Amino acid sequence: MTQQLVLYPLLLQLFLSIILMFSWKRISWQRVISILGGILNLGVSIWLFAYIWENGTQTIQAGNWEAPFGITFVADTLAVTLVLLTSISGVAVSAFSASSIIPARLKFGYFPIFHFLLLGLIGAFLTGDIFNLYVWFEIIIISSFVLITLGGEKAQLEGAVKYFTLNILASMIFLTAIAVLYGLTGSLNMADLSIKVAAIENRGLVEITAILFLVAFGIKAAVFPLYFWLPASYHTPPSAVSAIFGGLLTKVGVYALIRVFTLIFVGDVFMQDTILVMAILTLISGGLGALIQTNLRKVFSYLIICHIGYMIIGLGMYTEVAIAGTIFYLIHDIVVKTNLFMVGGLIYRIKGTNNIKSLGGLYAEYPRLSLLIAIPLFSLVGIPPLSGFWPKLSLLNAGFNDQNWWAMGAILFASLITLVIIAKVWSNVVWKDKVELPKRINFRYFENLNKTRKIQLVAPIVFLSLISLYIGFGAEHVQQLSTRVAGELMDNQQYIDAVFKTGQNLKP
Amino acid sequence: MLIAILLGFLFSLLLVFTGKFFKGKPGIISAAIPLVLFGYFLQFIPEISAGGTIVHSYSWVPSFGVNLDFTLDGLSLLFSLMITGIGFLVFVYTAAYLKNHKYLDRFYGYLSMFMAAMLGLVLSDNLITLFVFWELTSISSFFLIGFNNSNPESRKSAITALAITGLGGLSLLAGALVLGSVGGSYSIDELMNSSGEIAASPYYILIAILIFGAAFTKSAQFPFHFWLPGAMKAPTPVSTYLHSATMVKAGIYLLMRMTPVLGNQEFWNSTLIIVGSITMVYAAIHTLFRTDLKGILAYSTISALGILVFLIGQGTEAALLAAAVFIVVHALYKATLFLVTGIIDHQTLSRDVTILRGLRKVMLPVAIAGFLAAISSAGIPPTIGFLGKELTYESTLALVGTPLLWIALILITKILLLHAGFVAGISPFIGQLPERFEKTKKPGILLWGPPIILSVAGIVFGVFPGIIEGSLIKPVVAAMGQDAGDQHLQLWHGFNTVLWLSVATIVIGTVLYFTIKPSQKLVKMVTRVEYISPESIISGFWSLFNKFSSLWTRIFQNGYLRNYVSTILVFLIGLTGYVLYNTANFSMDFSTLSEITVYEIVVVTILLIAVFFVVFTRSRLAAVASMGVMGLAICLIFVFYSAPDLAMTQFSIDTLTVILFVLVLYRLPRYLKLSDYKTRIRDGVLALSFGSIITILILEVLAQPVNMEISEYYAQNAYLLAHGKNVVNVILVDFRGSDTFMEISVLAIAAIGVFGLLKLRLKKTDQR
Amino acid sequence: MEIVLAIMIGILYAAGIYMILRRSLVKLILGIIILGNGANLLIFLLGRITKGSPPIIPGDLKVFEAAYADPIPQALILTAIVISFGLQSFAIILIKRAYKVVKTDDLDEMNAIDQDS
Amino acid sequence: MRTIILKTASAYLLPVLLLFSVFILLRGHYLPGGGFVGGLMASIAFVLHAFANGLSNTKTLIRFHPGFLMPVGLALAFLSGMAPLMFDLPFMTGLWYPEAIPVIGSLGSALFFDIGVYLVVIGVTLTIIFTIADTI
Repeated sequence: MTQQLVLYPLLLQLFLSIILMFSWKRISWQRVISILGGILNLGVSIWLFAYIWENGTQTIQAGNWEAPFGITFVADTLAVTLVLLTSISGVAVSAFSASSIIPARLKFGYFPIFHFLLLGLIGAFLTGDIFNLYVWFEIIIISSFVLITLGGEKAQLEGAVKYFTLNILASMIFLTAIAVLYGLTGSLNMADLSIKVAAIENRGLVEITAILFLVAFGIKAAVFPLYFWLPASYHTPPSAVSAIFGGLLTKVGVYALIRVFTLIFVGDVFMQDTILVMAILTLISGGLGALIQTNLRKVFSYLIICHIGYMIIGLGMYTEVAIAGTIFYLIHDIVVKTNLFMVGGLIYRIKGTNNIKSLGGLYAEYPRLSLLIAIPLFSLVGIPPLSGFWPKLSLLNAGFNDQNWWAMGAILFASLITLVIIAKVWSNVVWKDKVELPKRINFRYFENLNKTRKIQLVAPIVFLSLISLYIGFGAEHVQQLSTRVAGELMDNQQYIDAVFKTGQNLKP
Repeated sequence: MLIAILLGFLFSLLLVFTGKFFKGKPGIISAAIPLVLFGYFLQFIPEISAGGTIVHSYSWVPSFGVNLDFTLDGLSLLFSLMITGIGFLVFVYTAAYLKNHKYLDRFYGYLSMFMAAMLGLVLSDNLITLFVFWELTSISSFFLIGFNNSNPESRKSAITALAITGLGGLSLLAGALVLGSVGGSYSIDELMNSSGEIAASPYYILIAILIFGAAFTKSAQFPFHFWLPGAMKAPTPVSTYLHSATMVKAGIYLLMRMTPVLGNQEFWNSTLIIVGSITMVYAAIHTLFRTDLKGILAYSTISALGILVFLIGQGTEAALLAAAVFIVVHALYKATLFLVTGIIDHQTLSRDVTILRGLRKVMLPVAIAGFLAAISSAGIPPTIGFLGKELTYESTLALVGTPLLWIALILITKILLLHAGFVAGISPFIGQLPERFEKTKKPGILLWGPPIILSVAGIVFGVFPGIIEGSLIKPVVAAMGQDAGDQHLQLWHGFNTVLWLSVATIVIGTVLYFTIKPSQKLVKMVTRVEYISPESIISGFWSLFNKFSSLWTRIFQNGYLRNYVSTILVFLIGLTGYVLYNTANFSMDFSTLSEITVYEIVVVTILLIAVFFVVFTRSRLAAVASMGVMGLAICLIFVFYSAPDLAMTQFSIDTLTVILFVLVLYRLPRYLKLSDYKTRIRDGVLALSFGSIITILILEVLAQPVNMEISEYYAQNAYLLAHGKNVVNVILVDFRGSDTFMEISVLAIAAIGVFGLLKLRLKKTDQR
Repeated sequence: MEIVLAIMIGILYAAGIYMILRRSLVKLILGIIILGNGANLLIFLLGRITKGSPPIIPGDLKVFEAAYADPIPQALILTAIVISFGLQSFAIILIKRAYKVVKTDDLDEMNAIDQDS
Repeated sequence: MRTIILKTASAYLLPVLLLFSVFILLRGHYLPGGGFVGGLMASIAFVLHAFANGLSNTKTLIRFHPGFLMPVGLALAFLSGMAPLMFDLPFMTGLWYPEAIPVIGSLGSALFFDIGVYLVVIGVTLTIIFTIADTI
């Protein structure tokens, strides 16, 4: 029974997607199902997380075929943490979508696809099989294609073409990499691969395979110089969609990089150096990009890239402290970035634009809302003791232990530039006097919404802000979690043991 | 003690929800908080002056070694009393100053948040905790400078201040981390014990530079000083509290705190002396060229901070004593002058010293406060300012090396500061009251009370230095690891060099005051050389940096999809090529390869021809048809190599794809020959190198041994356990059923997407 | 034969990439399809190929007695083919829509959004 | 293209092809075939019918929107995957009816899963093609 628990979040999302497809045209049902399902899913995820926290890594073999023959699902601490975060962001965005997505989009399958996307994310985090991971990735990208194009406006389509092409390219490279790996080892189970890849003598070949994975996941994670699709597309769909994209989609890439480079391709100095250089350039390049944007959501998009650097840099340094920093940052970033794009959406709903030059006056009109917005904004900067600060401490420490001045410099540079950017955003959006804009006809301004809709827009932001406050002030708990995850990742034998010790009971 | 610190934060949080109540009259109630805290800290004086320290420790994030360890010793006590004492007066003053401001509640919120942060800063024994509070002071300062948020100048200054202090904050963070790693702890108390090891470590210079970076930016040292005059855009209570009495002293506090850990080293001392002296002279000269009262005060504050840095740099017992006294001196007179300026501004709506005259007639108490502060600033006995100045000269005279130079510099600074103090504190009140100010309303007691209290304190402490000597000043020196036991604060030291220097200062300064009057002409003079000021240089650098950012971003994010693809491929090819080049060891075992038959060659040829057509044909229809042929050829390959299921699927999917294409394509335009010859060659080379890498990779992998363990398990158990004979199908629906499940989900999602893309048309009339 | 196939796959990859690098949307999709086929054949080839012995347990046997082709790559390819079919059909419709809205087949004209807006 | 011959032929062809597709589906566990190919065959049969008789005729023939098959198929697959959970077995574990059944062979949850695949594939293909044909 408890072993089954591993798959519950996944099965629940699948169930929700199917139910939502059945209620195709009944959008008010869909809203209710999505939010209630999201809450239920959050409960299940907490349950799973608590269980894993108590009992350590659990695995389940789908189809009851013992590893490495069937598809293994592995719930280690990293995976369940990310599942939990997905559920948190998921439920917030569900509620946000219920109010902010226009009925026309809802009538064309927004909610089913949204839950398919969550399904894909959860599956990707839980799976212990590399080809299965590919399949989950495909679920994620096809759902994201649909969400990004739904509505078919010009900007959306232009962005979608780039998003589509580069993501497909990544998938092809991923598939190629899997093929090579299978050709070398005859296996697809990641724990099994870990053992078999370590035994391969031709290290050059292993390195090339690792590069293929690096590029495939690097595109998804939006690392320099592979991130182009992101600034081209993230600001085009509705904010709720950007929120889930910004919060989780790139993180799947980061997750995959972490998983593959801590489990399968371990201890390759060349690869680590490459990752490190990419991370440093990502920090710089994202920061530079964000500095010059004038569209709020584009600023946030570039900040996503910039901050991906923090996570990758820890992976590049590859010490326990560094990985702990990466994990902490990952946890913080998922919550804050989701929130940030919802904030962008809320501002859009209030003003009818996201152009920084036309925004302003928020402070005078909505003082408490401004304060609320301050939480994600300044958490993002990492003003201590808000959530973004702590992981930087780990990363800087790790950088110093490695005597890696470049890494330290890049981390500090990115922090400073984020600070300046957020100060600018704050000054322009919140402080500046209101800019009189022509009223848009047929636009549902925030002030004209009824109370339920308003709550649906604001409550998710409050919810996620509270969580990021918790991450900041309860940093001890999160740090313990991150350290534990880092410990598990650095010692991949634990993962391997967990995969192979279970599933002893063969088919009846 | 935790509660004492949190009180301010809790109050500002409370204000978010009960703000309405504190707008208007009841606002003054909030002043109770600093008053209570002031009382709380006063009670520690006996214990501290007896040489004790009070330590409170709370666990927070032990995993990082970050704890809320608070230590109250002489140094932190002095600062705490200043923070809460001046805080109280500023809170009271604010109640009148911003009486009808619609955001008074927010102002109190930020102010009490700042106070709490500042208290946390000076009480923290843990470097990281100190950093946390340090950043909080920067942020509160950001909100306070930008408080007049409609004013673009105000917003700009807030950002500049945040950027500069943020830079310093990061420097502090890095410094704290390195120091923590080298010294083995973040606890300042423990670090003091290992100061020898730290000084001997190769990172000493780095640590010192990083700490300097923090202190110099926060305490507005040259060349980072320019944010402070900008910060004067904040309402005057803020300038009083943050930008003269407390926050800018955080850098000074840090240097003093670090003196027992890092001090007494050549690098430490000389850097501080040099930077401090440059700052004090540079800023003092600048005061001559201002006509705005707050501008004058801002530069004189910078200059005073320079003096403090200069004194800390000297590092001797006498110098530290002088610094401790001067902190008190400066806090008292400068806060007074700012408050006075605020009153003038508030009542007359002007801060221009060239037109303010004779105000004593309308605001006598204010004039008294201004006068007392000015003479304290000038160091005229019997003010405490005199004590401070005497001590400064005394310690500077004792400097080894070239004392003459330093004496000259400090003398010039003091003279110019005297001038500035007179201009700010005396000149608005003397002379003939201009007509336009005759109707000026008298300020209320809430306004003039605080400056009077502060300025009178300056005289009282000057006459009876014993009040503060043992209780406040000496414990400060003790906290810095020096013993100032035999030094005594007194007005009369006898006829010595120091006295003559004092006399010279007062005489020359007074003469200067009567000869040089602030005027627009002087202001113009300095604007002419503004382009070489650090501010212009840094802002020039900043705009250059912005241009670079645009350039960089435009190069990479240029909007052309094919460039994105090319970049990714070049990256991939570069990396793999590099590895292949380094590790290439071709070994192909030809015996395991299968033979080549005619059929296969025919199929492969057909496939390649089809591909050739797809790539080079000018007709879309031909391309699609060739596509179909290619699919069929692949289908045949699957048939040849024992994959009937694949062949069937490939065939059906190929058919469907062609149908789709035909349905869609005939609405699309003709191909255009869009790229030029060169581009095509370049792309061709790129594509071919990628293709070759793939081929080489395949050949290398094929040369590796095969591992069939898993497929053998499938083959063995497909029928026995999974009841099927078509192993591929058994894998699909059973062994790897989850894959298949997700794959049909992908299909379903794609279908929904297609449906939405084609049917959903957002109209202009749709609700957005 | 493997060498011939390896070269052929290399050519498929190259052709796919070359097509993606063109400016036309239609060519882009064709390129993706070619690339997908290349990847499928790559899996197939790297799973080692065997002639004339499909992985189907003959009529009355319960386990294989003779050689058989590795079934795993085949299953993977099947999954991959179907997934690419889903993606391709979506892509084909996407270009149709994009053409209708943006009114061009030229990718270079679809760069308004990367600039500031 | 829409000749009388094709029309009449397709009228007969449709049930035959559908029957064949079901056959392909069912034999999948033993011989080449299965839910995918079966589903694709069935869709091609409908597409052929649409070519011959016009889209609207085919639509009236099917009566409901083909898209409806997608959730139905997914639900079927989901149920067959969830069934083992009742016996405390992991998701997707094959459950088998002990007796063999003629034509199909052993009856098990995998078969229902395959039927789910079959339905989804038909639903997807027809939705795509019909929608395109609709909007052109």
